[in-house]
Amino acid sequence: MSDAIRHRLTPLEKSERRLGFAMLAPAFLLLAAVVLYPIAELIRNSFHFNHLAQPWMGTPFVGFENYVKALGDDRFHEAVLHTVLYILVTVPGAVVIGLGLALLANQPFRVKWPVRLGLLLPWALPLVFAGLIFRWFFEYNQGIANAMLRGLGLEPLNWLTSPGLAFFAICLAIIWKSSSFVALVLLAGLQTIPKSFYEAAEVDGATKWQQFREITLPMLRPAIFVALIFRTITAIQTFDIPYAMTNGGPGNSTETLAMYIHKTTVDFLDLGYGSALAVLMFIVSAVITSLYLRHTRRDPGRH
Amino acid sequence: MTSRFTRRMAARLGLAAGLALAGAAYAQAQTTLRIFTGGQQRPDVMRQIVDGYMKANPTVKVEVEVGGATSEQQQQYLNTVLASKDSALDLILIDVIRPAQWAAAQWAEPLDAYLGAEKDAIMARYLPAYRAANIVNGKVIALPYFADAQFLYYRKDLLEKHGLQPPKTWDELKAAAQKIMAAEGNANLRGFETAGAPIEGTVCTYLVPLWGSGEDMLKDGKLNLAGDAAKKPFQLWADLKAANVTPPNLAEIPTDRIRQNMQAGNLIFGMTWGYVWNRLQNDADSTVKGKIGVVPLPGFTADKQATCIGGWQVAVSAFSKNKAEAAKLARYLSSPEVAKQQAILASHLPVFPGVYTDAEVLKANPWFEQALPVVQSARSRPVTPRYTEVSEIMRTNMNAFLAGTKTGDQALGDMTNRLGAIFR
Amino acid sequence: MAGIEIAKVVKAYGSVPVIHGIDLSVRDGEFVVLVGPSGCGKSTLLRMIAGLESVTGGTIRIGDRVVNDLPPRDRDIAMVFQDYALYPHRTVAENVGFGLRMRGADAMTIEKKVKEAAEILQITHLLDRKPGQLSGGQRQRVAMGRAIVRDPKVFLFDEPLSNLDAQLRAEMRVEIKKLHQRFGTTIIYVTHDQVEAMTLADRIAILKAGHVEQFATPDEVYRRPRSTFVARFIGSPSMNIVPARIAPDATTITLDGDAAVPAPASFARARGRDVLLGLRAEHLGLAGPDGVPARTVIVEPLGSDTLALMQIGRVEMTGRFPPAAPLRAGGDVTLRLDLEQAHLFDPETGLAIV
Amino acid sequence: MKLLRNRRAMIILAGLIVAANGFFPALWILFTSFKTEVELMRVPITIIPQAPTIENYIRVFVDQPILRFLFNSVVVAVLSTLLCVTCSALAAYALVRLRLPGAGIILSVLLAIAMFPLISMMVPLFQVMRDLGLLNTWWALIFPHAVLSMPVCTLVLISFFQDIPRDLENAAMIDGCTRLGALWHVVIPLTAPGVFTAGILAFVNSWDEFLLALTLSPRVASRTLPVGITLYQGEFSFPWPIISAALIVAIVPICIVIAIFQERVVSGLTSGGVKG
Repeated sequence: MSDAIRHRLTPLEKSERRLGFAMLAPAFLLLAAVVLYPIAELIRNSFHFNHLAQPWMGTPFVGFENYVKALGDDRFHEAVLHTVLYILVTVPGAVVIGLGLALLANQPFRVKWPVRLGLLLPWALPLVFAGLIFRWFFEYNQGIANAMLRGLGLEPLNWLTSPGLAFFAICLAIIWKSSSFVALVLLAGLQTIPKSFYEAAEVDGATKWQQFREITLPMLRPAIFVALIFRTITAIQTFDIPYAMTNGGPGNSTETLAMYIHKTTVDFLDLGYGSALAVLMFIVSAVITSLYLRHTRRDPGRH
Repeated sequence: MTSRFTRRMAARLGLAAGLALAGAAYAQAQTTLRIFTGGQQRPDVMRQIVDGYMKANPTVKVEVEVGGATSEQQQQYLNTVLASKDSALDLILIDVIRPAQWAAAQWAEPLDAYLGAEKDAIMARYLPAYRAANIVNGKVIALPYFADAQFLYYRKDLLEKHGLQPPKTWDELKAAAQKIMAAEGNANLRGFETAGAPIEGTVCTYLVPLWGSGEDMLKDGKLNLAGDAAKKPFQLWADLKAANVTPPNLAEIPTDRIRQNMQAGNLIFGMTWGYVWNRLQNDADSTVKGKIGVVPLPGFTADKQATCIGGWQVAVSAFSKNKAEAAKLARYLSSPEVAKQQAILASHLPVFPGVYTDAEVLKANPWFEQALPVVQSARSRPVTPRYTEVSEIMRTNMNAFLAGTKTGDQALGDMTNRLGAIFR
Repeated sequence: MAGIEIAKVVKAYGSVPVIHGIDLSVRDGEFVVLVGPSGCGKSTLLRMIAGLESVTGGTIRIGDRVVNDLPPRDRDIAMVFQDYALYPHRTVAENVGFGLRMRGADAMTIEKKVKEAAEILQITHLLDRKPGQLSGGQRQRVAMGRAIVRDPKVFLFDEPLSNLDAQLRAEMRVEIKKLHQRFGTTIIYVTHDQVEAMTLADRIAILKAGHVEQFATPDEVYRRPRSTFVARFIGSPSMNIVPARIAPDATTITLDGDAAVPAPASFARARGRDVLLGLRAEHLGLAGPDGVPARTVIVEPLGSDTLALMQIGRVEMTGRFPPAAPLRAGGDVTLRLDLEQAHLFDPETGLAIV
Repeated sequence: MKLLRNRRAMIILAGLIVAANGFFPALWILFTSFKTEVELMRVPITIIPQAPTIENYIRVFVDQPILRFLFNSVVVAVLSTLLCVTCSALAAYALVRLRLPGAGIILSVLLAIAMFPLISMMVPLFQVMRDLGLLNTWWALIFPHAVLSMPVCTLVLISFFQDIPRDLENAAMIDGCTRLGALWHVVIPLTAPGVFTAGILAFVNSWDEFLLALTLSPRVASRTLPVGITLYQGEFSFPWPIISAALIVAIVPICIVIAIFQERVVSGLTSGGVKG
């Protein structure tokens, strides 16, 4: 009997559901039109040998060979390691800085646009150019970083040609660029927190820090989650900034997974292997994202 | 009142006439060819050239499509278009390092059939390095459009001032640089720069000294980096760095920084491409006008001097729907007349030795006289369908070495390992 | 205007049933209050009438139309929500006029009707404000304005007064009653407050765990509760319900094995049975020496009268006494139990024994 | 009084920090755009241009049809933003409010799309656009750009839609709205900051996008700004002063967009009272 209840949808529910799917339709139609075929191709390619510079080899099916090759590829390992390091540094970095910027920008300014603009400019600057600008800042002779060191009477540093410093410089650029996006999302979140909460806390004698911990942070959780998940996905795909700043150098010491995929497919024309790398990268992203999603689904803290 | 009316009337008539003309041109043009060129290969000059061609061949309409400025961007686009076997492009300007790859990928239509019996005669007219670069496995893959090479740029004024001759060996270069730097006492003045960033030019930073020792990277298609000669480039750059002739940040120097430093008067010797001469000579802000000379790059001994070639070729797309017409246009673009036109309009180095000595060309580019022997001594980077991988291996290892993250032996070892997998 | 016919209505979330077959027939123009403790399904039932919840089984008719599958907008109803649900980005006038606008009324009509409604509710001076600038009572009036302006067949109220303080609540209760008298529209009103239910309703439906316990006039549910549940729920203070036993000859009733009190003749209907005896506070009184001895536990003077908790043998009962009654906590008194007015319930089922 | 003034000062300081963080590279670009290359190469470096020149700006407008690029970028960014926000809002609403079976899976699929590296999809993407006949039209960029931003927009909108009390929509539906009507009349206006945030995200993503623009829309007539700007650079050379000037030209429209929208957003916010 209870089964009968469960499985019968009333016409009203049916029409709600129909409406729901109809509302999802535009998004999925767009996705299907644009990326369905490319993704299918990508996955198909990853199981084939397909090297455009060696067309005489044909495109035979090779099963998991490309994947096996990746597992034994030192350069792939290094690229993964670098990517993970970038994620570990720049994601929390951007969230912390972004949160700071959002809090600062959420003050009752009389003139708001310079602040808004300052918040958005890093993000409005195309990635490649942000990378190039920071490369210039860290340039040995004409860079601001070394100019300051010289001004302090210190020896100039080889920012972009020693692996540790280059990593630092790149992280700085990425954080600068991406904290803007984080700040934007968090600012929007901050503005939905009712003032009355703070007034109540104020009355209760909470310090600013306590208000931040007890009201702002919990209320910001959904926004922080959105920012985190996207910052992580984009961090996994880190490409333009290290590409512009060091092109992966010195050696391959700042090369990321996305850069290696780019090189493999665009420069080396090895579509098969490149596709396998891309699928691996996708799997890693998917795992991380699903962890995020599961974490938030468990989260009872909403409202 | 009337004047406004007549003006409007005239404008209408003009528009009508324009439409009529356009219509007529459309009716006549039976073939449309689209040629792809990078933003930096002077598309404006290309347009002038094809305008001339269209006047002579009224049944052909040629559109010039300008791609991204850098060869990276062009490659990104071209790879996508050609991997999709798209017929949108008929002719494509490609870098001299590409013909082998294009031949292998079957993106370029071999031109032998279109050249017919004249093939050998036509190919014989080019500088030997370009003839070699464009014939892959006996097939003509592309026709040279204009030449380029790395030169040793030097400060004529400073060398003369200190009684020095342009160096023929690396030792002479080092000695000259040290002497001038010591004597000038200018903290900003550097002895020598070459590309050290992980970019294509850095491949030559390894190859030029290798050639300068009399060896080559490949011998009969097999990797030839086992001998002592393979270590020499590393030793050379380590030596120059230790002697303070090269700057500490060599590993971050891209091609154009050499030109900028030279132009600012901060560099005695620079190893870089042909475009630099014009800039040094003609830019309003150049501090070294008339003070620059070019010679071939040094060797370890004077008889082993060698230079990297560059330059651009016209290939016919294998997916073109008008291959015969395209091949005709390619032949035109790769003719001495066009080479001369380019030399005068764009200072592009000709691919025909004879054009260098043409009076009009020399009048526009007096330095071509010095450039000719350099270009004639120029050599090709390894010819292989997987050149991009080869290049990438060489430049990253060279860059790591220059940055000091790998020793010469490590860099050479890694290089040999990975190159070995390609040249099996 | 229209009546509402609810027949065998069932609601389940997944396989969990929350409403098990409710029948309710609301007459045209009637003011019906759904009352019950939280979780009894009263709000769910209201939302099913509104079309905000789907109907798992049974039928709901408004007028002579089965509305089960009609979306809310087609049911010609208006609803006032517990938290008012005013559109914060619109002014009061826009809020009130929104429903008319959505139904394609022209601007003139909207303005006229909004004005009328505002005058009735005395919110004319607020028309240009946004909800954020209003007090709770004002918002309540706006929410009602939004409902009446459309002149719907049925008004639905979902605990509309629960966010207001006691005084405002009493005030608004009167307003709502006035509105009903003025428009005569059928109203279904959900509350958990029995005072609201008693004061407002023509008929009250008392819900318990997904079914209707009793559906009758306030007087009826007060005087003839169908079960201990209803008896306890309606009336303040709650009805005293104590275990008792009626003698086999029905002449006496024994409260929890203790004092035997003479039973009225009507108790014969339960002779010899264990029962639950229900007695409202006002049916306890002070008596002479022949009364039932009791001890005063707590005294609550209310001004108009005084409530006192009495210990009678082993049971406690609350009584309502005149303000001047000589009561003090801990004092001994004798009581008169007006058993003619008492209710008898079956201890097993809790149902009234009639 | 003193406390008040201090508070004012603190607020201004906060604003300055945010502005400085965002502006310093932009200022560097601005200054560089008025320098000559020789000055840029000078050691020690200069910050403020010593001999300002507008030559670079002249070159920007003379060398390339930058106004055309600007126009293309605006059209592509605006249309892809509208498309993206519309699709995302509908999807987000369906996922939040209409108890759909498998909503979690649908959301995951949507997010997964964002995780495929674009670089490795260029060839098939090109083929799709060619087969649709869209190459070198604005649409070749509008559709992929909209897809690119859709996951983030959807997630942002979901987080905002969840905050709207259901009864507001119920009230609207009883007042005569359809679901879509309630979304349009009530939910969207109330989540204006979220919709704006999503819109700005989509707009800037499109405005910055380089790789697709380079490949799918390579002809001058449909080329967008980021690709156009790289045309000022040479095979070897990177003329910072001119490119800086071009970047300034590219950034200004974004600033205008922000300035225009910012008032609207702020007013959307202060009307508030959703939870009050």
